[in-house]
Amino acid sequence: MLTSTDFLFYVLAFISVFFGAAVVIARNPIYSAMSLVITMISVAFLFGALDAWFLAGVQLIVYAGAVTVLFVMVLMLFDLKHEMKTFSKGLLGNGVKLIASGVTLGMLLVYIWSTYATEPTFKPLPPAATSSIKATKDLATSLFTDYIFAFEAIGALLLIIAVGAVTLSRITGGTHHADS
Amino acid sequence: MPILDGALKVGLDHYLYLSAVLFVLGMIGVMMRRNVVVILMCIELMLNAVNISFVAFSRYAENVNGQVMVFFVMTIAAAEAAVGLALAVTVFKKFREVNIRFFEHLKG
Amino acid sequence: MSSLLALLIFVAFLAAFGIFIIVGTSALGPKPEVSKAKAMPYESGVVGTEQKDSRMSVKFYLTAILFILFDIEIIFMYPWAITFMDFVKSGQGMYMLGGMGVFVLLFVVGLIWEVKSKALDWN
Amino acid sequence: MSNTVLFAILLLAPLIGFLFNGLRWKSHNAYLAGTVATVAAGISFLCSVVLVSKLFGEGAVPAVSAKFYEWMAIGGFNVTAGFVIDHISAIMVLVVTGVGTLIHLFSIGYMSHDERPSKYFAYLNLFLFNMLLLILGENLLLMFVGWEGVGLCSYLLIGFWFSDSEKAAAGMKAFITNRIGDAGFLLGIFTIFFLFGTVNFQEIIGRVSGVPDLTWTGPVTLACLFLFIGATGKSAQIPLYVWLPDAMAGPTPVSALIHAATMVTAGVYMICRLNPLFLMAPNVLNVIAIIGAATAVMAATIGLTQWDIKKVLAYSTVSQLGYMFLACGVGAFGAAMFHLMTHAFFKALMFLGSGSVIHAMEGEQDIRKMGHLKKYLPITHATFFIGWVAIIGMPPFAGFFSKDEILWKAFTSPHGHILLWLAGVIGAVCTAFYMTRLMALTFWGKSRVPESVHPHESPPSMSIPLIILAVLSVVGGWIGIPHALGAILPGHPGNWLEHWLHGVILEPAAHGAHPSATLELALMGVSVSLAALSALLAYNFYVTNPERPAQFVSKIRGLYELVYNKYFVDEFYFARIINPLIDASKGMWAYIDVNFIDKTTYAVSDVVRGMGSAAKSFQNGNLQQYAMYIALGVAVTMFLILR
Amino acid sequence: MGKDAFEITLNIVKMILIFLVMVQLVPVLVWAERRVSGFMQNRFGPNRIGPLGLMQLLADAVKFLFKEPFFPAKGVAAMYHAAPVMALIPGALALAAIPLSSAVIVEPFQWLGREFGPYTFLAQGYDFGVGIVMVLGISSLGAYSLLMAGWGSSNKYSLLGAVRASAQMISYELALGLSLVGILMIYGTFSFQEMINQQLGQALHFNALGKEVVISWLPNWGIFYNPLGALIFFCATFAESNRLPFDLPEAEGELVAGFHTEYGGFALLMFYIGEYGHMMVASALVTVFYLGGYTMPFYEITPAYVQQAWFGGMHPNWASLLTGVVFALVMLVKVMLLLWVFIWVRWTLPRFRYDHLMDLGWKTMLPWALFNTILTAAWIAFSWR
Repeated sequence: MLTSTDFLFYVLAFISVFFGAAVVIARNPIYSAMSLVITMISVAFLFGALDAWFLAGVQLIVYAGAVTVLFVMVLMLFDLKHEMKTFSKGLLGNGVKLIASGVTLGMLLVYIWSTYATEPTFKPLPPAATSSIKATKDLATSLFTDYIFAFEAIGALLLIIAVGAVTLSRITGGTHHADS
Repeated sequence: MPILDGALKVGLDHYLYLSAVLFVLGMIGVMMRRNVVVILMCIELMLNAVNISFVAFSRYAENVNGQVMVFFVMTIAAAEAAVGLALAVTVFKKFREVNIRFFEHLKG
Repeated sequence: MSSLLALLIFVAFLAAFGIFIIVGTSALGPKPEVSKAKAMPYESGVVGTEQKDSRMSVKFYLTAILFILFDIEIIFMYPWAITFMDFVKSGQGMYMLGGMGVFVLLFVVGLIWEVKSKALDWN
Repeated sequence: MSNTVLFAILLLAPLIGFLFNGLRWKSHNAYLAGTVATVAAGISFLCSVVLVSKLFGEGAVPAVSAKFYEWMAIGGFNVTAGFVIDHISAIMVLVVTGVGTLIHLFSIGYMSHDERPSKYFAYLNLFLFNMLLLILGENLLLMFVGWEGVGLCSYLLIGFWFSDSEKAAAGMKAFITNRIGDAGFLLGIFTIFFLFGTVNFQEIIGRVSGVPDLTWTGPVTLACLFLFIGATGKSAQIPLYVWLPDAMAGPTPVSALIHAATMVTAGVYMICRLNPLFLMAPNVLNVIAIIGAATAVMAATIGLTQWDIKKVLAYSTVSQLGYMFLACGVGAFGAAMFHLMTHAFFKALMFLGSGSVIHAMEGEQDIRKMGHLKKYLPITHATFFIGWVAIIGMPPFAGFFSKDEILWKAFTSPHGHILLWLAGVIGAVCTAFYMTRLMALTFWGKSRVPESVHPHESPPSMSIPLIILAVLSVVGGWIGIPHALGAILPGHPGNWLEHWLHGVILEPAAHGAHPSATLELALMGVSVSLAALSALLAYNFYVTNPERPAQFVSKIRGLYELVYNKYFVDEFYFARIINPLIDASKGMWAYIDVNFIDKTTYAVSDVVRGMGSAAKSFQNGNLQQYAMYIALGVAVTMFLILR
Repeated sequence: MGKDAFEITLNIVKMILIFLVMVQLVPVLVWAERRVSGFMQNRFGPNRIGPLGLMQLLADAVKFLFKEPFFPAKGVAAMYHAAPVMALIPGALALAAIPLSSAVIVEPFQWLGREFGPYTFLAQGYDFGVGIVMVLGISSLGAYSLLMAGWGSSNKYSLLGAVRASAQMISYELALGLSLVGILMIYGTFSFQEMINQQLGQALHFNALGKEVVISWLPNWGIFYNPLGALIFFCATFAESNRLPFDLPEAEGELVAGFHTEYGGFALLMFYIGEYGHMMVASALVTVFYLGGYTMPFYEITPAYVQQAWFGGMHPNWASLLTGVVFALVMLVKVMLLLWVFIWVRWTLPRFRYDHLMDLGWKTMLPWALFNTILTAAWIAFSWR
């Protein structure tokens, strides 16, 4: 019988696919940004459905709360009147691109169906092994034992990106000639 | 109806279908849209699709590596978005318009 | 799992509540003919030059970028924070401190560079 | 010391000399370079003497050998870098190192004011090293290495004053004709390997089957034929002799060493070394004999008309080599070796003599501008006189014994023939005539020396070798006194050389009665008297009344022109062989190369350029197209994987 | 949600009740603010309608309901109308995640002939394992309502105000996040319930460089472990909810009224609900982290003790219910105290200039929070062998 979790999955899946498509199709980039936010939130809840609560929180904070804010802010920076005109829906007609992605999608779905759907072991969602706090702690310990190098690399990367972004923004010819 | 139940019972494959669909949506977006910011958003979408499959696998395979990977993917995605938008802004400053075509001027 | 369902139901309820109010006020309130002047963007009486989408200064998106980067570094601190006690109790405190020390060092270097390069100054 | 060490020193001394001088090739110090080179040659001479001494005495061992390392091992075919001195190579090694050292000594004086002396001595030492390789090599491949090495050194030394384009051309000519010969020699080695499966001399001789190959296309005949072609190339016989006279462009000691004593005899030595094989190919022996005789006569006649002192000696060398091949052709390999040795002594002597004459005359080589030099060059004249007597074949001297041995074997050997003997005698007569002519025009008669030139005796370092060689020319012949002569001489000296070579050189089966000693003495008498008569005639021609030659020549103008121009052999070669070859290749180039080969290469490059431009359109900077290609790629691969 | 219909319905009712508490508390706060500011400025504040002017709130509510639904000419309709709804959601969601009192444990009982099994009702809307991370995530969504309002009303100033407000919000979110790390290290967990249990029932005890220190007269609250963290966290929440020292974006004097210039009627009220909601969430978080949540400072009073000692006689279900009420009151008192501080600060501190505001966020609070984290880390590493 359709349990609450299944119903939940289908609702969230529908939301994320619907608003995912909206991101691609929306004429006004601001609308696509907003639909991106909604997709992020639904993906966060999907993580929740998979009992990865800490990741759901992080997704909300990082993606929904920071990255998309940046997108919206940058979009507000550009005057979108011009953007609207160059909307590239016209290019949608470009058949090859569609065919390629269609074939890929078809292949992916068939592949997944052939390997996982028929696999009984993956069918029912196994019960959550540990409490979500315990799961988060396992995540943290493994982050600091197995992936310590990656962790340090990420630190260095973020530093570099920070420096890079600032210097990039410093390039002359600012938006307002006054404050360039 | 057992088949329907079977199909409807949410298993790992349902998550993979979802991630596949989102991924392809992102891919189409990247190819179709001409606005750089929208392209970056579609890339974020694709990365999210990957995250879903990561978490789904880690959930069904009962190990935590998948989630750590998602962690890293997120940071990379954020860094990429930051730099991408910085570039988009620089292009915008020069050309008053953020169209993917203007990156062609970077062509050697 | 059930708490997620509860959350979703709650969100639905909130959205419904909000929409109900918005629709309610627009339904209840009087709807006089809106004069052109009234519909103009309110600029405390001064009739400003019509430049709707004035372009923002670079500073804002720069803050947003830096926010993302430092936010991620803080997010990385959370898992460290909650397992720090266990590591200390199990005797590996120094290792954890060291690992995180390097990370925080990079964080501080980034911050100092930001401050020094006057990226955060709002002139 | 053990054989290996001795062999090593023997071989390496000249090599080290070459390296020392070679690395200091810019230095102008002739004495240092000369002494080092001579010492190196001397060391190798001493080692060879010590090694050869082991073949004598009570502990006599048939051959002394040393193996250094495994050179080649390919399947069944394995070649070791090993060296051996047996009875034949003992003679050769002593001759080569002995005469070589003397000539090195002589060169010090001769090359003292040349601007590149150490380069000259380096080449000389390298030549000596290669010659030793050729002689001592225990298998055909090592011999071939030496063979090529000496060819190279002769090219380098002939063209030593390469600034003079004519001398450089002479070097090229020598090298190319040698190469043609070497090709034949190489084919010979291949056929031998095909036949016997080995290139080692001992093994070849061991595997030679007793039955002679009478056909013209049998493997043994072919092998011997090819080897003979190689020999003609190296030892300047009829078809490939043209390079030797032009080789006189090199410094005189070089001509003495290489083009008289050592290198040119390599062909004879090789044939004698493989004499059992050649005996199995009677047809080839006949060919050798005929060519030998023809060369002897032809070269001798040309010698009559030459005015350059070195050219005369060069043609005399060609004719003497003709004699040696005649001896081989009739199966008298022992006589060939004997003549080889004696010829080395007196021919080297005469070349060095001519060297000192030229040195005295400050480079003048035309005998018409010489005359009455015995007054100015007493020692050179005395030694030259001994050489002259030896080459004519007067009894007590070396030339008589070795040449008569050949004539006697030509007459009596089963492979011999009366006509061959007759050719030999004619050759001897002409030799006597032109040698006397040479002696007369240079040393006797009235002096035609121009005033600006005042000849002076050469320094001791040049005259000592002359004296030694003169002594050798006298003594050299006594080791091979024929039995017939030995019987009547007091003390009955036996034919030591025959006994010495008996073990190694096989006498052809003498069918029919053993020829009588008196016949031998009679023939000896005939040839000696004829030679003496022609010498007197020449003396009369050029000393008593100098104008007779002119009258004689006017009578036979046509014949004289023919002989003087060396029967137009060079011109014939150019006209019939070299120029047609060049024209043919030009034609080939114009037709095949331009049309077919160039066209195809251009076609290929055009195709590639076409494909390149087609692919160029992919990189047009449109990022989204790139994304599309990636998507397309993913789709295709997924399709392929999952199909 | 629960195993059977009864539990589910009760849970849903509980959630709605919590939301209504928030919505009702807002007018009380507005009233309190006007009264308190009045007394501070030596005047009365609203006291005409109803006793002490309480009815004033109801009157305002009704007035707002009947205001004219205004929509700016070139505004973006979807954004304009979605903004107020979006303002409401984060505050409510966050509040529902915070435990307001001890859990009510219900043994199986008979009612209307049906057997009802054992339940445990948490005194909070829903319980994620990772409490604080989820709350932070949801509160970070607040920036969107500002941006949507700014963009939707297509007014130059409101857009500028919105962007400024969101820039300020995200900058202080950094300090907010970082200041928590200190206390999280000590508790070692994300879920609020465990934090509160750690602060329950003992005197303040900690290990200073190997020596066990017990201060009997102080309750084992978080604020004594991490005072600097608490201060930074509290200030950052001011900025998060755009409360006074940091309310430059919608300050009347500066940019007309910031992002909600074009709004009127109940939409404006919803923004206020959102703002006060954030305040409540902030003060609830502070109480949970640093002031011991719903526990009483006298350490021997634990929910089990109260249930046993005070309401021993009654039926255990009712006893646990009443303990829940008692502790809910304790929580309410603490939250009210902090809210009072919010209001008090609003009418005392002058407004920051924008660049000072941002400098404060980036160049002082963030470094101090970092310092606090490092300090706590070192203290734990070296003392807690």
